[in-house]
Amino acid sequence: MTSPIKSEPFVINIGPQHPSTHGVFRMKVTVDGEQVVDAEMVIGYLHRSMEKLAEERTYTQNIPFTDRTDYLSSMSNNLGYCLAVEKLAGIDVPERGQAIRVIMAELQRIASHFMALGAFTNDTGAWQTPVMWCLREREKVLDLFEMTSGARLTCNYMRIGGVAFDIPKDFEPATRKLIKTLPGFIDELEGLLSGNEIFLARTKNVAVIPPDLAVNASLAGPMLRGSGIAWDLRKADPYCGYEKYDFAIPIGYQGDSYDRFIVRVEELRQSVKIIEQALDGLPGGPHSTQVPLALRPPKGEAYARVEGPRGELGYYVVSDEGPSPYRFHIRPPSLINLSVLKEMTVGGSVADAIVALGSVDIVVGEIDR
Amino acid sequence: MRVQFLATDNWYDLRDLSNLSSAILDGLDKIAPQGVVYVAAALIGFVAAFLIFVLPSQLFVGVLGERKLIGRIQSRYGPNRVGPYGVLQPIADALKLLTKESLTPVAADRLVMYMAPVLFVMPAVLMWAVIPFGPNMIFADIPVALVYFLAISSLPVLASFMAGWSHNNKYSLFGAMRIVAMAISYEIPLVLSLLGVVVLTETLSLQEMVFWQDRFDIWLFAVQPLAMIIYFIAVSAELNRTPTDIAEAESEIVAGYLTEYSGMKWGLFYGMDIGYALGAAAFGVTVFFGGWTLFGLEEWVPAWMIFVVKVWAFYFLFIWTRGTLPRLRIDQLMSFAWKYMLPLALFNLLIICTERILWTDAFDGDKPFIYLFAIANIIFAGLLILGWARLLGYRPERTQTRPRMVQEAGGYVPVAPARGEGR
Amino acid sequence: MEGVGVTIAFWVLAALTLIAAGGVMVSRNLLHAVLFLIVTFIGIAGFFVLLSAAFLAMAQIIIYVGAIAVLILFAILLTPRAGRGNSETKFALPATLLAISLAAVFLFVIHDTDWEVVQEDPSLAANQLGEALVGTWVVPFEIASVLLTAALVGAIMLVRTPEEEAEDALA
Amino acid sequence: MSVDIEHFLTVGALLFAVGLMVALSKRNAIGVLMGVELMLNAVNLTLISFSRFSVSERPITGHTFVVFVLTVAAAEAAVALALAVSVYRNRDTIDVDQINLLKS
Repeated sequence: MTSPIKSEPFVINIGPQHPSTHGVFRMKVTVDGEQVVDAEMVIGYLHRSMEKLAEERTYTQNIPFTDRTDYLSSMSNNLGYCLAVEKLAGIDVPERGQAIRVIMAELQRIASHFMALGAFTNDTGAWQTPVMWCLREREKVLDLFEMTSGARLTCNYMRIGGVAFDIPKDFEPATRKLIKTLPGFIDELEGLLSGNEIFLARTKNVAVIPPDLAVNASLAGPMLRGSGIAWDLRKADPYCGYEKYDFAIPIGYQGDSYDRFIVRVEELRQSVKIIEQALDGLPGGPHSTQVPLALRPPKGEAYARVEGPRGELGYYVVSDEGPSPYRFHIRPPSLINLSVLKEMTVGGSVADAIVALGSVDIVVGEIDR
Repeated sequence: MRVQFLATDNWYDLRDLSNLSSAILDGLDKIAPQGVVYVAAALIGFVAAFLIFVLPSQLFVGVLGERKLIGRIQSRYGPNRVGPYGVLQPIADALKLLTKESLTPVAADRLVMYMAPVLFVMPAVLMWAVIPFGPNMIFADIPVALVYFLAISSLPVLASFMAGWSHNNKYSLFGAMRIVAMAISYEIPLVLSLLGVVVLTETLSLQEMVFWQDRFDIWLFAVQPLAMIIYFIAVSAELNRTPTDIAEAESEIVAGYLTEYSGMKWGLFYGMDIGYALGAAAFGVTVFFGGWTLFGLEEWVPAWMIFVVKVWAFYFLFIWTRGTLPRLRIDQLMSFAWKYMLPLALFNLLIICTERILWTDAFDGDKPFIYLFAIANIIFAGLLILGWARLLGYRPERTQTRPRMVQEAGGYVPVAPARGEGR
Repeated sequence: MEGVGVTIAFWVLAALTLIAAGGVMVSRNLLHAVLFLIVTFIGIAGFFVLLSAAFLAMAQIIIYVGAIAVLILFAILLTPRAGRGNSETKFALPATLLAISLAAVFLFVIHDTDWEVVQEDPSLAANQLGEALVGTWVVPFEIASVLLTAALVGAIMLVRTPEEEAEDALA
Repeated sequence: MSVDIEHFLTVGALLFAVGLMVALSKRNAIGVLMGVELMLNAVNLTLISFSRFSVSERPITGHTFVVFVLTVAAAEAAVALALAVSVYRNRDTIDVDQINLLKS
């Protein structure tokens, strides 16, 4: 005859100012004791209205915007935008330019995944040790970017029709040295974490996304592959000559945080393989075609998509024959991956909600644009 | 058998500081009025124990050593800006905390919030009364030293709860609830594991335990490895250090029960956390690692030096786990304490009692059989830990740690049924 | 029990305990009442040390301060809407009168009879207590453990939620 | 300057009186429980003072009784608080005056 437990659920603000929300992202969690009853996502703290600003600038001036939306993978964003404009204006990119673009995109994936793995282990409580190791390796990749494009984070390296400048002489030996040491470190990182009982206990069966939910919520990237769906744009819709390289797609078993972790670790190894093959077969010739500064593509629209570190990164550009795009839209993989946050966190504890958020690997700059 | 070999009466023999103190006290006794000697003895004891050993090791091992070692674990240098190799960093920290303003939220319960750090510091100092630093260098050799230590170590839990409760802030309420629930459930395995030690050494006084280990030339962690492991895990849960630092889990509930504290109030909590860790390390060394004895070396090297180095070595275990392990969830910690640690502690007690009876009746207490029991216990410990884990359905070989590789992009790839489902 | 130290200690502890007990009665906030209760428990533990029952003093701190006080704090946390005031019912006055008259009777009895007292300290050690518990008092000792288990099961049964009951009915 | 049994028994009696007052006059069920705990502690104190001062060949019995009182107090506190929580769940209050279902 005892009535149902009437303990008071109260709302906790895992708010914009919180050590593990990967940026200014707020999650209003209604909690009953230790269990999460309801989770509501509040975004927009980093909205800079990039898509509106892009309509006043010429096509080439928009490239720096793409660096600053997802500040952890600026090369992939540049690539996406340039592909969209090239499809719109019908410009084709020389062989060498495409190969350099592939190398840069894969290097960017390695750097971004290191950041993601480190931040995720921070959320499970391995305080700072794996993230420091990952960032140490990420620094080596950023040095390569600085060597070629002059900037570490927002590289602004790609241009419409190819890349801004050719790769310097000592880029190749530095990259080969990096490729030799990386697999050793990746095995060490995997040995430290994926066999660790406490890490397993904290991430196995946490925030499980069944395959049908993953497909219906149009997730992408490691989130989708974690649930066991073998979908990778580099294989499904190859661009920049990805069909020439042979690499495999890692997929998880049941779509929990642990699967997403091991998928990202395996993707690091595959990226190293791609870079190696791209470096070996690096063709000669020009690194980009000449494109008039005030490019006026014909009337029409184009959508190009790239397999970014967080998933399908799409650029939709509409032109009305003016110097600047009529409409400029970015498909943000982080925001769409985050749409399943409610299904992931409800039912678990507060600690699981943080781990779930970490496993999605969001970048708030991309969510709010 | 009181160890008298060190009580030479020339005061400069620093191997045992009690020569020096007894010389001073006898001199004082002749000239000073009747009660003064007690006060002087207490002061000398405090200066010797606290200022020479506890405060410096708290500052330099706890603050500086820990941050430098954790830095090394994370392939970076620890603090090296303040003073040569960062040696003055603890002093800089203390000054910073002293000068920082300690805020009090408007809706906070002012009295309780002010009392909590005081109540948190008091047991940290009281804890050092029963720890033997040398043969005669013990502040208060009371016959119930072990139970005294357990009583004192249950007080800071209340102080943390008061701190968490008085902030009137959601995160700190979470921290307070978590720390109380966990500390209570980890106190029972702690008491039971120490009970095994008491059964074997027939005494509650720590000094007697050190003499017992000296007499039988074996350290108690060899005779009771299971009790040692349970003690270490339970104590690291009491002090809420990783992997059980859920009370102030930075990534989940910001700083747990310390969220609203700033300035020296937070400094007291931070300093005394290290004090308790050192206290638990000192207690663990005295009970399990032979206190100040090192198989005869203590006749040449001063006993308290051996003890200090051992405490720092034990403290390194805390630093090591803090640097490498992630954090467990509160419900996993609870089930681990009740379903895993408690039964193992009871088994350990059962084994030790049978060995005790066997030892006194069948072998009438002579030395070599202790080594026999030690080997048997180590084997038992291994079997018990693995066997009990498998009993609770822990099948490590079932978890796939590598993803499946697919060459072509396509739809959902169903999971091949694994060979018999794990837990 | 002569000696300056013992006397000072006694009067300090007596003042501490009785003031804290008064605090439990008077304080307006239920949580402050619990904190005063904890100070009373520590005062009582101090008395035990004075009466050379050191083991029981430590047991008192572990059980009362470490467990029962925390139990009470948890009960307060689990009943948030039940008000944190420490107010009295309408029986406050009769209760006080009853308490005062009872105390008067006790005090008269204490100070009237001349107790047959032994002065020197019987110095009871923990192992004597252990032998007594499992020696002459072994039956009540076992019954106490049965009582504790019964209380444990009873407490759990009382606070089980309907979902847990339904869940167990299925299992 | 000596302390003998009357002093300890006086403190015990006063503590018992305060405990009784708290137990009888508090509105909140947890307040009543606190009063009961105070009374049990007063009894403990009296037992130990008799065990220390009394003339008997086995003074340890005082201690054993205190151990039993401790276990009973712990068990009683657990059950009383469980009762308070379950009453709270049904009546949303643990105010002793309002829990009067049996009254006519």
